Amino acid sequence: MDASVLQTFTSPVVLFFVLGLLAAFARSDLAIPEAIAKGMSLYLMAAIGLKGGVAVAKSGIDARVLGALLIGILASFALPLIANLLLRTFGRLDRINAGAVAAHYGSVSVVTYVTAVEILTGSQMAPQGFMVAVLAAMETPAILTGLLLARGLGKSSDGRSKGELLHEVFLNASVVLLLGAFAIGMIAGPDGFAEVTPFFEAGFKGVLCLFLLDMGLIAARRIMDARSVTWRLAVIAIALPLINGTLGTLAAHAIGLDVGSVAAFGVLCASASYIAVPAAMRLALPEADPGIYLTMSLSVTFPFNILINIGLITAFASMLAGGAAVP
Amino acid sequence: MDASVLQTFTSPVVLFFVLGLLAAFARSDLAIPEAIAKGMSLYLMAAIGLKGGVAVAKSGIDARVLGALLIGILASFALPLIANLLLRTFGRLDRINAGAVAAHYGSVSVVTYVTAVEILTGSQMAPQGFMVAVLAAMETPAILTGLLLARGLGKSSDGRSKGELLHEVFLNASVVLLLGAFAIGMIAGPDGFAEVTPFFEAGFKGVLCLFLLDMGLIAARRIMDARSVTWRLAVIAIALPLINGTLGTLAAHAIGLDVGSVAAFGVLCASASYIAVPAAMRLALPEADPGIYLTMSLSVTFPFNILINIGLITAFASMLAGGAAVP
Amino acid sequence: MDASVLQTFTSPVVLFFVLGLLAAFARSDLAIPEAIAKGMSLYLMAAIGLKGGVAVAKSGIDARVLGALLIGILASFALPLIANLLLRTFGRLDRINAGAVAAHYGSVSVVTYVTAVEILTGSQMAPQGFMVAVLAAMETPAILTGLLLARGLGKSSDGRSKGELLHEVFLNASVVLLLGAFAIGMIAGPDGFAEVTPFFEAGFKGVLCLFLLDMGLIAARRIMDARSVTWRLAVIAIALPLINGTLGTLAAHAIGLDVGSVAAFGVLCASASYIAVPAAMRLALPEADPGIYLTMSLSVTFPFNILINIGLITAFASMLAGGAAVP
Amino acid sequence: MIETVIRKRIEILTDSALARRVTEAIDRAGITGWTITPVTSGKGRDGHWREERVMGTDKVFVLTIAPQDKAMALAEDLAPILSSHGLLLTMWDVEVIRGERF
Amino acid sequence: MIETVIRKRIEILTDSALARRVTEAIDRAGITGWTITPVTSGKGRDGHWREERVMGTDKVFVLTIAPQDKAMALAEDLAPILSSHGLLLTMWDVEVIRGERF
Amino acid sequence: MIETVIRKRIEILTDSALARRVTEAIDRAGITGWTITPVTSGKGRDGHWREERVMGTDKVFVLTIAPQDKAMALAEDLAPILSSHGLLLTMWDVEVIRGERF
Ligand SMILES: Nc1ncnc2c1ncn2[C@@H]1O[C@H](COP(=O)(O)O)[C@@H](O)[C@H]1O
Ligand SMILES: Nc1ncnc2c1ncn2[C@@H]1O[C@H](COP(=O)(O)O)[C@@H](O)[C@H]1O
Ligand SMILES: Nc1ncnc2c1ncn2[C@@H]1O[C@H](COP(=O)(O)O)[C@@H](O)[C@H]1O
Ligand code: NA
Ligand code: NA
Ligand code: NA
Repeated sequence: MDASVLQTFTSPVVLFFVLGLLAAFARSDLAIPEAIAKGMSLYLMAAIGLKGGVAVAKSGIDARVLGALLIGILASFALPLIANLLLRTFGRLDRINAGAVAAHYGSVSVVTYVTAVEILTGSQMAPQGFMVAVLAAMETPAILTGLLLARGLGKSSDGRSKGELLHEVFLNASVVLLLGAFAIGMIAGPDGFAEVTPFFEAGFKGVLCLFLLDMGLIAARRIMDARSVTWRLAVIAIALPLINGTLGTLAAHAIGLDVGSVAAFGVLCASASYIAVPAAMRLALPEADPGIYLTMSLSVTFPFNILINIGLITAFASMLAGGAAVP
Repeated sequence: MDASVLQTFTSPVVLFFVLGLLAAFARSDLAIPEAIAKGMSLYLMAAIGLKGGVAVAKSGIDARVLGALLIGILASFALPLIANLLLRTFGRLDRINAGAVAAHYGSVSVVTYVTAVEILTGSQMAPQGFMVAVLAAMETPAILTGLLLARGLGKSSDGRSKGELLHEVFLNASVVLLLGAFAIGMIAGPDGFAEVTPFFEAGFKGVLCLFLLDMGLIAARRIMDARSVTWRLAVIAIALPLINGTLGTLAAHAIGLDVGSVAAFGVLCASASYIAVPAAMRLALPEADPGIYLTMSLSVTFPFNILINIGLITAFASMLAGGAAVP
Repeated sequence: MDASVLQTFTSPVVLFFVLGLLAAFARSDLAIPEAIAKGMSLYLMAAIGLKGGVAVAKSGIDARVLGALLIGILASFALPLIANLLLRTFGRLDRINAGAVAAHYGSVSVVTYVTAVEILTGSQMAPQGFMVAVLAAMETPAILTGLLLARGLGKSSDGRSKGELLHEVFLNASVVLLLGAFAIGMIAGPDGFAEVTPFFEAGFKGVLCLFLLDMGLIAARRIMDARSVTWRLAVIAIALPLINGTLGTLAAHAIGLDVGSVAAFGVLCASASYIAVPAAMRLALPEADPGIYLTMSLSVTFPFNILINIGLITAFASMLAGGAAVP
Repeated sequence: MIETVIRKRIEILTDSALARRVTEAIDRAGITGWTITPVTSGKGRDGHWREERVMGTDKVFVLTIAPQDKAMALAEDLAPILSSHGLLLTMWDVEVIRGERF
Repeated sequence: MIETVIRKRIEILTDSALARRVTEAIDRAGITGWTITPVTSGKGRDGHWREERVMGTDKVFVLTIAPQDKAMALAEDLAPILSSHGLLLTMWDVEVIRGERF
Repeated sequence: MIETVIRKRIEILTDSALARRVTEAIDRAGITGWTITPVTSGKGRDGHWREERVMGTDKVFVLTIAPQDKAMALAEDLAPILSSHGLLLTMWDVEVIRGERF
């Protein structure tokens, strides 16, 4: 366990995140232009989509892949229920806000996943390529559960039909880009991918460094301005990744995935969305307070996952796999 | 012919363009920040300018190079005449709009050219480096013909002299960057270029992927909002690249270029500008309707060239070269 | 000497700067989006910080490093005094503006340094990695001297305490990013850095090309709009880099640095800040005229250093080192 | 002497995710057009926010020029969701040339 | 009590390719300055457009503060090309401090 | 019929390095919020400038909606530094809905 945790703290990727946190806490004016941040996020999604598609083009689709997709979708639907329960009781949130927050914890964070993959690969436990498809599949189901929890089966507040909303949600930029690049990777295959490798593979880790620098800045600045997040909510924002991560790791182990993919699935369950779901919530539950759900997912859960929980989950997955903790 | 066409559809570059089209038609909110798109376009122009200049530094300038430049400039001056005829008769456009559209079809599209080069290189028919100079030389003459067609020899509507206008047109960003980078490539030569190869060469294809994703999004969105383009104009937007492509291929074959350069010249003639010329038209013919010229060149001709016409022209050039269709 | 100067003029990096100057003087509309320029500048600072940190992780910290840091800090404090004297007498500037300009000439220009490193490396005289730390250390002391010269020990005009101001100045983006990346490089070491090498090392020179293209555009456009810079000030903007460069080269030679680091230190002293210091002056001396200090440092001193002075200083350092001029 | 007419200029600050809700309301009110301009950051009762396009919580200004009656129709239409959606609406009279277009 | 004076604020929406035409007219009218702000997207009779800087059909706002007479001179100067160049001009009265500057 | 109230809309053009000075003044005046929008370029007595974020001399608009008295307090507060810091301040009356928020 210590080894994984240490591994985390000498990775340049994580160190740039820490630099971002420190710079913002020290009130430095360091900032990444938003167009650059958006561009890096598109690049990262295109790159992991492509890589996953190429990997599946090589390995083919089998029962294991379908099993992983299935538990991913189930987890995304079900995990908001746990979150909602905690938020309504211990967290003392009203129905609308609890539903909105719950949706974030059922969905996933692409950057948390990517960081975990980098760390796992550094420990010779690279997860399978199809896990990218699982990632994409887990993005949206949680939004449905969250909406049902917040509002039941009724119409949305501004009289738009659920159908319109679902269209917007399911065709959001990150799902389309992830799955589109995944399909391109499958069609182009290893040969086609070879041509674009220098751009999408060689640059990946460096871009991730700068992107995490920005995430660190944003996460820290947001928590310094935060008003709506009580200590109860902060506790939940730490408890949920622990609970969801444990459940996810166990489930993936149960269906017989390799240790790297087990850890990756655990991280997916532990992670909370801060891109696709917030945008969907502004549309579907505009009355919910972004000050609550963004601060919880981005400023508490995200750093906790990056700095600590990825290490914990990796160690737990290794343990389940019968091995000792990673070297 | 089928082989070239298939070659087209497994190239990641083209697949990203198709992804952009599909995402926009499905009304996804996927979008590339404009600063990133502009940055990628500058990068692509600097990179092809450099590469062309280095190639000419190696090969030297000979009669073949001058011949290619000459037919390029002639084509750019003359092709708008064909376009104008079709637009005024079959297309039923008024004089101003016909002249504006015609200018686009005499000029060239940098990205169409670059995509063709990638596809040709993939089929072992890389065009010569000096074709980049031809590309740059073809950008602006068509603007003059278009203006003459639209307005005769008179003054522009807001009383500016032609001289001022020409200054703006000939020093537009893409001409300056293409020719500037070309000159730098010639001065720095292969050794100087080696230092910047990782950036300008290795990343090129990947950047082109993301740029074409954006072009797909923009082309599809524009056609969905289009109002001013009739079916007659859409037919012309397909006919012109076929006609101009055929003429260009024949001309380049006649002056004895290699098969790759013949195909590349055909593609240059077939392509329609959607960067330099629209900007010039806003200045010189502000009364012309951008809804017509942008939609035709960007949303009809550009996709037609990328998806179909590059394959056709390549096959035609191979046929002329006496070979069978490409393997 | 001629060899170094020639070396300068065939480097693509410098050629792109010249292209930018020419394009702007010809009134082309070529422009780099500001978000891209900002992104490139962050990238360059992160990359040189990392590289420097890795180099120090390898070499360790010794008396030579501390000596270089010390003369760097002293130079940054002291050089504004020379500048101020010239500006108040020959330059005929008032106290506020003289202090503001002086601060720029005590501080350093990251891009001038980086360009010098590229040119020195091309001549097999790469400076030591710790010089990046010297660069970072020299950014801010000059601001203090400049403020004292302009305003004495009193309060700032809008009643803010010096403490607040110093906080803003010392945590400015470039210092934080340079030193943060330096620390990350030291912690991650050569192994950690290897993972991100393709991004931060391979792309470096290409990004520098595009960044200098932008700097050329901005420098030339600014001088064409300039009104406040007299011929006296222009003379000073050429004299100061010559004087400061000579003093810096001698000092670095005196403490026994290698020839590459001696030249690099000379360039640091010769260079004038146009990022950190102007931002600090807007805060601390808003009455000073940016038309003076930006035009002097960015449009006169910066091009003079890039095109001529780096070559001169390199030749001088080689001479001091007892060698002939560089081959 | 050119002639100007008086129109209302309405500016609505909204989350960009909700901008389409606003422009649809403008279209419904029969107004001829609208223009969207970017917003960098702001502070309200919810605390400070910054450019957060990555997170979909960034904001934009939607502005539209309309005759008095259509402007009022638009304001009526948006009024119920102003609070729930956190919109900020201001309007004032402006002179326009070519008034027949609006 | 600070003193304010009344000036006209004029905002002109224009293609960025044509912005120099507008700022030259402002200079011609003897107005002391102008400021350009970005525009993201819009809809008019020509249909919807988006950020299209790549294609040179993007737009910007040019705004300028001027005394009544110079503002009118500017409007007169621009009137003939408003329609042909697709400009949109609005103006209204504002209070400014340091009025002697405008 | 919805009800609107009259408020002052104040727009201040400032160097972005100085924006925090302005927003702190707004907070001091007890105004509920502010919004910052980007500026691309401009021309004043100092000559033309462009997007110069790299150099920290770029500008932004800070805009705030406030009741008359607070708006005046803000203007008084900023008046002494308007010239020295090169700020440009304009204000005018606007109608707002949900006026109790401002
Ligand atoms: N009523 C309006 N209110 C605000 N902006 C408008 C309005 N009508 C047109 N525009 C803007 O002006 C541009 C050109 O309009 P048009 O000339 O009607 O195509 C549009 O893209 C909008 O950005
Ligand atoms: N009359 C004006 N109208 C609009 N903006 C102005 C005006 N005068 C100055 N500005 C803006 O204020 C900035 C500083 O002006 P100045 O202090 O005169 O150099 C300029 O760069 C413009 O952006
Ligand atoms: N008085 C105000 N003046 C200008 N903008 C405001 C004001 N109050 C709020 N805003 C803007 O409206 C956004 C949301 O405000 P609120 O709904 O109060 O959180 C803020 O982030 C600001 O951008
Ligand atoms: Na989750
Ligand atoms: Na053509
Ligand atoms: Na210096």
